[in-house]
Amino acid sequence: MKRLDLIFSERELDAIIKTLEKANVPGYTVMKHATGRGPERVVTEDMEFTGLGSNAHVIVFCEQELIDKMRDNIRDDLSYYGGVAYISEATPL
Amino acid sequence: MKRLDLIFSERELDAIIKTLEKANVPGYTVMKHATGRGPERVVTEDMEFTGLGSNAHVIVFCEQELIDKMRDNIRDDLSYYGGVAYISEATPL
Amino acid sequence: MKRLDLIFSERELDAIIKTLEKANVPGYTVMKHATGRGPERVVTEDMEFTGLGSNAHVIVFCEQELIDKMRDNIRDDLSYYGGVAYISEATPL
Amino acid sequence: MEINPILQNVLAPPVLFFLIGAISVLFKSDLEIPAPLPKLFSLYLLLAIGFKGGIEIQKSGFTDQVLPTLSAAILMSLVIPLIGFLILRFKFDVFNSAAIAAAYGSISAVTFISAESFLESQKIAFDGFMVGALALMESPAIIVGLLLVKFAAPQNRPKSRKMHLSAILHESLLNGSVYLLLSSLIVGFLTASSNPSGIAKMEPFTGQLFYGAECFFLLDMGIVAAQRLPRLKNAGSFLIGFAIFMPLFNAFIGVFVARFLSLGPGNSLLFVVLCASASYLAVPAAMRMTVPEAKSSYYISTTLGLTFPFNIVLGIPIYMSLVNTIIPLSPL
Amino acid sequence: MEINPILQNVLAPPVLFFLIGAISVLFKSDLEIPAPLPKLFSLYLLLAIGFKGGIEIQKSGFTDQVLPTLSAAILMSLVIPLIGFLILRFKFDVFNSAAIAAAYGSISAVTFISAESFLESQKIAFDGFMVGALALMESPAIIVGLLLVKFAAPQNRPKSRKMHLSAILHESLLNGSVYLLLSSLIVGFLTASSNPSGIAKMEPFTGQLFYGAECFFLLDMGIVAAQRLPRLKNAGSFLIGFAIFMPLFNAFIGVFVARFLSLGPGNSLLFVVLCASASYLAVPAAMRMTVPEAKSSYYISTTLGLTFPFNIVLGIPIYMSLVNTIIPLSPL
Amino acid sequence: MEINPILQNVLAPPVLFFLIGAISVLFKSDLEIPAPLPKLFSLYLLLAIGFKGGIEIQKSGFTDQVLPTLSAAILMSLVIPLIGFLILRFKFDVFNSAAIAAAYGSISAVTFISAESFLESQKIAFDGFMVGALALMESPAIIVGLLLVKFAAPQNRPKSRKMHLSAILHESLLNGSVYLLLSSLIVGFLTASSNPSGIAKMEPFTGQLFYGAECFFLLDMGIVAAQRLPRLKNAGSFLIGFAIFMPLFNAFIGVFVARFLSLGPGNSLLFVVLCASASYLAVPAAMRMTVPEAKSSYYISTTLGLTFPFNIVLGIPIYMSLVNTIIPLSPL
Ligand SMILES: Nc1ncnc2c1ncn2[C@@H]1O[C@H](COP(=O)(O)O)[C@@H](O)[C@H]1O
Ligand SMILES: Nc1ncnc2c1ncn2[C@@H]1O[C@H](COP(=O)(O)O)[C@@H](O)[C@H]1O
Ligand SMILES: Nc1ncnc2c1ncn2[C@@H]1O[C@H](COP(=O)(O)O)[C@@H](O)[C@H]1O
Ligand code: NA
Ligand code: NA
Ligand code: NA
Repeated sequence: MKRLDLIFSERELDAIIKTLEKANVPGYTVMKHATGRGPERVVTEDMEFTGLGSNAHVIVFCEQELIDKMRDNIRDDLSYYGGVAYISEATPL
Repeated sequence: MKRLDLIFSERELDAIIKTLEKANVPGYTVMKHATGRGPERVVTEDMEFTGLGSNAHVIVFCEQELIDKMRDNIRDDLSYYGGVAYISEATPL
Repeated sequence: MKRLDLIFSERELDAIIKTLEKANVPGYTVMKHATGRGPERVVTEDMEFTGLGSNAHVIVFCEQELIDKMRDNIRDDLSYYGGVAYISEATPL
Repeated sequence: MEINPILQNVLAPPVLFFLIGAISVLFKSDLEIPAPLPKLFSLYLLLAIGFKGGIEIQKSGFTDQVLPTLSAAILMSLVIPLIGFLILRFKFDVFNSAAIAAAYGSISAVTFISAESFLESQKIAFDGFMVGALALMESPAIIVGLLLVKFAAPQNRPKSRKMHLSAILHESLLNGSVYLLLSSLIVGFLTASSNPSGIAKMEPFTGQLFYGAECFFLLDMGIVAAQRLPRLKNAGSFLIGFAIFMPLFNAFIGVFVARFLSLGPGNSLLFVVLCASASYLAVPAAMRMTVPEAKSSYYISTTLGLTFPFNIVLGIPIYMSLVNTIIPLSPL
Repeated sequence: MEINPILQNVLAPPVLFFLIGAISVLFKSDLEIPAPLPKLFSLYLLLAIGFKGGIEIQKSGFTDQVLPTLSAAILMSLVIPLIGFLILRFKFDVFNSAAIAAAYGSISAVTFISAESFLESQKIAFDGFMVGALALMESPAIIVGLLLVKFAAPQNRPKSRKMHLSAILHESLLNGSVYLLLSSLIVGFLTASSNPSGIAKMEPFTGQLFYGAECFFLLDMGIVAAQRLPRLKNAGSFLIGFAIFMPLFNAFIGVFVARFLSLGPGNSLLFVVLCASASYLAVPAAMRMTVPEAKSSYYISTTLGLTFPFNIVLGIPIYMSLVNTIIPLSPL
Repeated sequence: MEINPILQNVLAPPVLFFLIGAISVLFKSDLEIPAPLPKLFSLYLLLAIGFKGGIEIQKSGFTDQVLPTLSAAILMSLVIPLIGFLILRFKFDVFNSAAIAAAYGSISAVTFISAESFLESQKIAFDGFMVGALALMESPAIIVGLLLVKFAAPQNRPKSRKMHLSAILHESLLNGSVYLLLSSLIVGFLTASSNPSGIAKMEPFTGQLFYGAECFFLLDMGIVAAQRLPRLKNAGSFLIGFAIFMPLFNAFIGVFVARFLSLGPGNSLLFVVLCASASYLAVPAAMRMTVPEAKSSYYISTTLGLTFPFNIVLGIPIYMSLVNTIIPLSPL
């Protein structure tokens, strides 16, 4: 089993969830209000009230094959506003 | 060292923390206000003000043997409202 | 590629970010409002309005060598108020 | 039924803000009221409703009408879930039927205050003790719902904990929103009886601010309702029909009870609205806690996505017409 | 220009609270207004401005001045971004130039209400319909900005989605803050025309509370501005100069347009302030959504970190002097 | 001491809401006021207290009583931590003793406003300049606490950073809550002296709303206190005793100082309450930052879990009796 961590602008959240749903992931978890810095952009808390939007952190536990299926779409989504996606190993309890 | 990720309804938080404390985990971290979807349920932000409760994400860094000790109790807690639990490897810095 | 998870008092956030920036990490993500318990202290939600400060959870995806570079500084930061730091494996999508 | 009262209702600020919220979702605006702001307004409204209600009850004292009305209110919140349960069992299992039925037996405080605003704009009098009916109708439906599960459900609920009477009472009386409303009511009552100067000092917060805060909250409710509505499609047309039929049906029973109690038109409307409204705070929270077998999206999407908007926008003026038609009829 | 009006402006509570916020950052105080509280105040201010504006417009009706003023306002918000774009292109690519220019063509509602407060404290009259100008000036600049990108940008934007006219209109009209302001304006208008008793009931929330909420919000804006300002250093001195020059330049054009329209001193100041202020809500949100190639830290740090504080603290009294100097001149 | 004032105090809305909050925890209700709403009310109260206090100070001017009273207030906040430190050292190390002692030398603004509400309900006059004493008593105790650590602690604090005087002053004066109170006081003062029309415009926000917001905040404080209380058990009975004994002891000293200063009964009560109350905002935040060796659960649980509720519910009327007994005695 894999764990997929996605961090990106919350304004892209609907698109990412659509991608996840299309791949039939068994589930996902969304945590909003994340801030941070990437190679290009700084995301700060004041971007919440201005409507620029802070980051969302999405966790997906799923099989590798699902990740392979989604890879291109997710990369596409993330190439627009930026964001990162990492995979690690996870075992169900 | 292991990392245990638990995601479940915040209404179950007290029960889960009791389980963790009973197993004498060295510590744990709680992040609330998570939303998401699992095999059966969708958890949305409006469930916060209605009192239905959104999800909590709990992270525990501990030894494998502690996880083995807690396994049954956690599964029990999660079987009620649902939720997921995953283990991965982690090394202290 | 590695994933570094740091959990510590948000009052230490500026110091930690300075450490990260000095090591030239490619990026980092900050999630505030985490609560929890460690070996010594309990961090609860009411510590937010009192100004004591709750915890921040910082995630950094970077190479092992950067982590080695930061190790001492981070340990130093965390030795003051406490906090935990764990490393795990991660592969870019 | 004239079109006029409906239009008049729709043109009141609270309803307009509700519609603005709903339309923003329809048009995919990114207008958003982030958590926990809706909780702030929800807590505030419960506190203010309770506090003002407690003052009113202390002021008006226990008139002849109070006891019969409150008793009838409790009775309605016991009977409605039973009827609802029987209807819902045609399509749903015991768990879902009980949970949805309980929601319709209980009440929505915001629907109630919308009805009060409507009466005020129509200059129709009503009594402060009706808030007592509101407070008393929250819990009994929860108890009925949980008893239905306890006795009608298969003996062996694999995923569930045992449900003791104490747990049932706990969920129905100590649920956050029930507790805040009831205890604020007691605070209001005590303040009015022993500390009347406190009333004036609270007035700007609980009184003057109320209407605006109601509007702000309804803006959010419009957003929430419009986001919830599409999810009802998955629940099927039976449940969609139920979410419209049930309030109308309950209103119909309610208006005859109101007439039997000889309530004036204002109190009658409030009584009818209490019967017709469905809970999206206390009951769902209690059901999620105790009946995990029921799908929360069923009971929350029906009440929040359909019944609530229906009552706010169309229901209240419709019920007013009903009251104006039935109440003045020659005695039974 | 006398020093007096500047000092008087600085000594008003909203500006003082703004300065307190900024100073707290300077002195590294840990004073913090955590999210989403700034959003609460921002939503509240937009709702209240819109609602009160709608009432004023309904009350004043469409006088002779209304149509020319509103038309001129729209015109300014179309022209300013074009000028800004030409200036910015000396240093920046199409994407950044268009995004920054659009921000300066649009408006800042809080700068506008600060100007209103200033006029009130100076006992200078102004008309309610100017809120209409505020509302109408939010969107056109967004449209201009996006059209500039559409037509001036390299045909092949690798990282970007196609930008249809519908997307442009969506972003400019259904952006959360534009939508809330416009729709609250409509609610205010409808309330005033068909439900005047609703005005009094909203007054404590949208009226009496307004000034205090403005102060609280400005406290946060002071913090935000002072945190943003240092990041402007990375953007270079050209942009820093632009953030001060552009509002002055726009004010200068604005005051002559106001004179041409024969606006009184109050309306003139508001018109000038609309021209001089830059958007940190609607435009940045829309640009982030549609022009990811532009660096958000450029357009948000200039408007929030420099132009906004400049206008609030120094700009408004400077523009007042400008108005007092130019408007009374013998006719052109 | 009659029971009457205690009961009267308990029956005031703020105290009743505090008790409601505490009882909700006792009965395991799921009533919750999620973060950052408590922060909103806490910020609001500090801003409003400061602003109104600044106006009062400007209005009353510097009478004969002002200087001696303010000096005595500062003196008390320097002496109390020293006494507290000596007592606590019987059981605790230097770090914990200094941190807890500092909390008791400083003040709780909400306890102060509860005392003001109590005086108003008893129709006893007091002076606006007492807010100056409140503001001046926040910081000195922090300085004393940090100096105690600097000089009494083992030279070699392994886990700690060096503590320079500048850091001590920074923590004591630029701590978020100290800074907001002080600067709002200055804003109030400046507004009253140079912009009196601003007072009326702020009044609905900082004045009329205050009492209700206080109630809402106390509802949350009741929840927090009741959640904190059980954790005091781990701290041992010495600390529990200290949390009740120390306010009574400080009140006792305070009332004699008040008498020496010839303060009237209203000002005397406020002075006594400042001495008796303990800080749960400024001091804990500063100590957490600079003395990580001290257990935050000690100093925050005593002040928030026991001393604060004790003062709010029982302390204030007890101190009033004390004042009524001691102050009128024939001169010393
Ligand atoms: N190396 C990294 N480690 C952790 N988070 C990152 C990293 N790089 C980017 N992020 C997160 O992803 C967001 C978008 O990054 P970017 O693509 O650079 O705009 C940032 O705001 C961070 O929250
Ligand atoms: N595969 C998954 N990956 C990430 N989060 C999940 C997954 N499945 C469930 N969750 C989370 O666990 C919560 C409870 O799931 P459930 O047990 O289906 O009710 C969901 O709301 C999600 O937040
Ligand atoms: N074993 C652990 N697993 C997860 N989180 C931990 C653990 N130990 C400590 N923490 C987090 O780190 C914070 C600081 O811990 P401490 O250093 O004990 O004060 C705690 O409040 C927890 O949020
Ligand atoms: Na009902
Ligand atoms: Na402009
Ligand atoms: Na004290």
